[in-house]
Amino acid sequence: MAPEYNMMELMICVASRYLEDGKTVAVGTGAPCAAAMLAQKTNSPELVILFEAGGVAPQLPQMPISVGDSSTFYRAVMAAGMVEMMTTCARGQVDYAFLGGAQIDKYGNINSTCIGDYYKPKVRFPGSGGANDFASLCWRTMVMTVHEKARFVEKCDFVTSPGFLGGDGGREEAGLPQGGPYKIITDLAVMGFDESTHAMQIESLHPGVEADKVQAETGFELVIPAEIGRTEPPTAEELRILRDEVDPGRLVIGRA
Amino acid sequence: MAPEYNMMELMICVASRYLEDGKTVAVGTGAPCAAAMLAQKTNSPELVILFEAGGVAPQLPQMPISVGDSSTFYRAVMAAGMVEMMTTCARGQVDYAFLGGAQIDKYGNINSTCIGDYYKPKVRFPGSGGANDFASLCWRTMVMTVHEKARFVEKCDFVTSPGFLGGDGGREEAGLPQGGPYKIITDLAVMGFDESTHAMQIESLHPGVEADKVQAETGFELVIPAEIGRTEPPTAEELRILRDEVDPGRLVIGRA
Amino acid sequence: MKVLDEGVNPLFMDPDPDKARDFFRQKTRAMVDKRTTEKEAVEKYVTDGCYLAIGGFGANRIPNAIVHEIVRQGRKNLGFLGHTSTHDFQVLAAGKVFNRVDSAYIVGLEARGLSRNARRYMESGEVQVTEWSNYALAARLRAAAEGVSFGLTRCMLGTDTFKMSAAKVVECPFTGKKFVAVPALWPDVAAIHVHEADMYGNSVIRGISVADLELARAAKHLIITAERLVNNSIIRDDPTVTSIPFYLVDAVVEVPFGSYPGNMPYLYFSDEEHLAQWLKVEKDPEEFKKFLDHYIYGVDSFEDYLVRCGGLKRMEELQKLESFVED
Amino acid sequence: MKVLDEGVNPLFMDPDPDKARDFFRQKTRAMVDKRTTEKEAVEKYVTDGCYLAIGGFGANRIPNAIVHEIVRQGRKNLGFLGHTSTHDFQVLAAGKVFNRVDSAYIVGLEARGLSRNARRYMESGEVQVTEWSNYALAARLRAAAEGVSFGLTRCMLGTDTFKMSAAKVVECPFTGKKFVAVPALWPDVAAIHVHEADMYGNSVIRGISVADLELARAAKHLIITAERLVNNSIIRDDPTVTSIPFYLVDAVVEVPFGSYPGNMPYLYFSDEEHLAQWLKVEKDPEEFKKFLDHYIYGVDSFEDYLVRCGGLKRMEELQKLESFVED
Repeated sequence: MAPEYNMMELMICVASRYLEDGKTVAVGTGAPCAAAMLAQKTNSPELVILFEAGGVAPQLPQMPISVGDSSTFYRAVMAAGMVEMMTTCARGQVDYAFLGGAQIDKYGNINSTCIGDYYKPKVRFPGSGGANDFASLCWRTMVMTVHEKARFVEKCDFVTSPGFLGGDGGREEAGLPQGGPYKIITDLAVMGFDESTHAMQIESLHPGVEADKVQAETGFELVIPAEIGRTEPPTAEELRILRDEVDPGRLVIGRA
Repeated sequence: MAPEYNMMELMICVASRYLEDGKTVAVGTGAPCAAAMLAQKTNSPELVILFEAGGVAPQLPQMPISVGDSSTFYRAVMAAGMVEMMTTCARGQVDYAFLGGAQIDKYGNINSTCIGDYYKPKVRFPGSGGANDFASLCWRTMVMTVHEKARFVEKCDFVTSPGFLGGDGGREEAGLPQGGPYKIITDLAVMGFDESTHAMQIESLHPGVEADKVQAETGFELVIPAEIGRTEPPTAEELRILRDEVDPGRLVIGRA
Repeated sequence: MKVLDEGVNPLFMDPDPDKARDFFRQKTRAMVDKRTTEKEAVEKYVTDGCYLAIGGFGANRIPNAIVHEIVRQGRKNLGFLGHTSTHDFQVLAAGKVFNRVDSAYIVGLEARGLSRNARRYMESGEVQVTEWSNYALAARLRAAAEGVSFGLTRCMLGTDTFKMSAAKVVECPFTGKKFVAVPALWPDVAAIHVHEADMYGNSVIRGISVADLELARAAKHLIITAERLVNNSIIRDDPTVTSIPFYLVDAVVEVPFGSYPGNMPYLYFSDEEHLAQWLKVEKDPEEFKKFLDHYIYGVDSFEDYLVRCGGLKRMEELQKLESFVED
Repeated sequence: MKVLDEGVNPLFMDPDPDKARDFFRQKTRAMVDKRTTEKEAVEKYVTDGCYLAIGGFGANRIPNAIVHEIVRQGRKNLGFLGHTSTHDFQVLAAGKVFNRVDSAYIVGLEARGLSRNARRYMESGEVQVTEWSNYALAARLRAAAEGVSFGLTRCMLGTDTFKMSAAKVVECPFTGKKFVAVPALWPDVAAIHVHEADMYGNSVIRGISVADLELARAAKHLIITAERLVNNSIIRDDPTVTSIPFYLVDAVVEVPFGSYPGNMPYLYFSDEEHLAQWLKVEKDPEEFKKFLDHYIYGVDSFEDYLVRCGGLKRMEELQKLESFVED
């Protein structure tokens, strides 16, 4: 019998599989951190976890509350600083980074600054933090988010962090280095980006979800390839490790 | 009876008096280092000694052989790096630096790169090292050297480090920050620079030396003010400290 | 230098390196006793209208005694460097001490949520904001620390973050590629919390340094709060670990548990209960006012605040949490 | 970007950050065992024609086992980063391994004098030189480490050092002031000597770092020689002091007394007698040839060289000198 799991567990397990061994990943708190930790304990033992405030390859004793708290460099190999981490991205030595935000558009541009007019915002959010830096400088940026129409928008109220900007050639024209969004993992599906247009496309549908449901929850037209994969659900082994070793306090997976 | 001293002792004592208390001085090996150490033990107990490779305020156990050897950060308050030291100069936090070279011209420009044509040098010297950086970025650069015609030249074969460049306005035009040569201390006299033209002028003559002798050993026309000071010879106390505490091994003062 | 594009928001501080040089020329390099109290340090160096920066990372290694004192003394019209700020921003916003912010990360507390009060203040129109990314702000400080008028990065290109910044896009004279030029930033005053300092200001930070090494070098005035003061001979025993030298420092204040309720690496973890209380009481402005009176305005010192937060007993619990020893 | 002035000498290395990014993308980030010998490290990473940089400061904390090995293996046509180089330059010049040099400080040994042999080689016309200052070269490495194509400084302005460089003068887009733009430099390979490293390359330097933190981050390949290898758990006990992380490193070689005859802070002082011997024998090319045969070409390893220099007895004398204890 297939094991039961919640949506947060699914997203974390799916995300972890995309993190290749021997690569570096800059993570935030919560689900991205859990995904990276799970990857280390499954497919990618040599995955290197980095935190923007300076922690390099820690032996995480618990889920961090802040990307700068003590756990992020607990028994790390180096406790550096923000310039060190961001220039490591700039040199091309950081493979993955996880981003979050209030809005994302069809080219993977992200808004974490404000809703409404910039000068008279309806809601003010934190802003870029390190997100714009990661989105500009890492090879592959990833997002884990719930899938809802208000979040997947035709046009962000404010582009805080770059995806592919206006689409094909957008990054090049702006002067950004090669890189950009890689996978968007939601509670409904995994989205990637069309190789030529760089528009968001469905890559695999989670168990029980069909493409029209995903499109219905998306505020712009998704590219829907003729053949769409089906997301492999979490294995019993993944769930065991996630629940027993990665997040025994259920701080992240309990939030589903 | 006035104490006896050699020319190296005279130059060191004279140089030490120009180093004000509570200021920073970047020193090299040899006489400049001895002058700074002497100043700390006489007029400027709060003078801070810096070395270009990273040593900050060491308790020098002996005369350094290299500006990067262990003694330059022995019981220092910080062991940093070259970027740290040079950017401290750039920010305007280093008051004095000592320079050396094969040639110096009337505006205090210095050559430590080559004699003869650059591409076919008769003699190749080390080049700038940190000298250009200090000369560009410190407030007041100083030179201690023997006074001879081949060294005090109308035009340097190669301007390695900037003095006042072409004279008044030279640094400003080039884009250099305020600063420039302050005192040139030789075995004959102390030279400063005319406030308006920035040409080298005699400020004080060492005991027993007259202006025509200095001019005769100089390859360009010195500014000779109507009234020239007379260099105060080393005091017995200065000599005692220099010989007993600063350079008991006579590594520097034995070279006269 | 040809400018290809530029941000539209105001640049709050002059990026002229020669003006900064003139300032630093006058600042003493004497190694003298700089010990003082948080009260005196704030009175002297954090003046109305000045531009302030806070070290650490929001609720990690923050100089919270200085932050509280600024609010308690009722400073107004400050400029603020909103880089990696969370709880510090929340406290300063509660005091409404600033009216202009260079912002990379504000109003949030990372995984803990958003500060309603800070958001209200930022949505009120009372505060001018210019946008940046965390690295862009670190690069601005680094440029100042290097004594040049601008720094370079490829961040912010192509985004509204750039558009709402005061940066410019320039072309590399060697490769023709585009870079964002960010103007150097010399804050009038910064406060940084460290593990150990001597009376002259030589300071040791253990663990990550965030952007504090750049900040310490960029700030015109620097207030150091330290968990403990050590003899200068302790500093000289291991100069490799000194990361802030005395000549950058104006004031040294010994404040044990000075990052509370923030985390202090190797010493104590953050007080998540107290931080949650902040977020909770902000829902009701009346309740929040009472809360501020109780914890900030109504106490004489940071030490009194610690007592009201549970004193030594609570601190010992947080020390235990920081050991990461399994129960 | 308007160029107001530019140096006339050749730029030996491409300052394109995207080419560097493409290289670094391929370099593994796995924490794997990188231990090897100096022989294998030089064979693999220091290839004919490549651009080489040496860490330390001339005769202080230099990776001399690698320097000797490069000469012994007879490398040719290297580019060389002549920053803060003294004895290392002298040895490499003896082997005539380079034919182009970015120079800030070459042919000299500070207070010890000038190397006649190195001067002869530099005056021979066989070596192309481009001039810089120490800081300009450090700034070039730092720009590379930051992933941008140029760095900024006010050094070199107005001088022949600038004229004979490959730098350019540009105008600040904020202040209109002049700055020297120095092109980023990614050496093909660098060797740095450290106090401790683990098998993955995580490294600790005690005392001054000179320009090695920038160099470690700029170099495409990095060879670490270490006085001693330590277990990874030792590194993790105090991550604050790690200054070179494993992912920058390609090879780790344990070489006790690896900076000899140079100084190694806290461990041993420079062997001034041996360094004086170098300067002395260089006066006579025949004698110098014999000297090189005896100390470099005629030995199998750096360990043999140490034995020929007096072995453990001499090393113990140098250890005693380094303690700075009065006689």
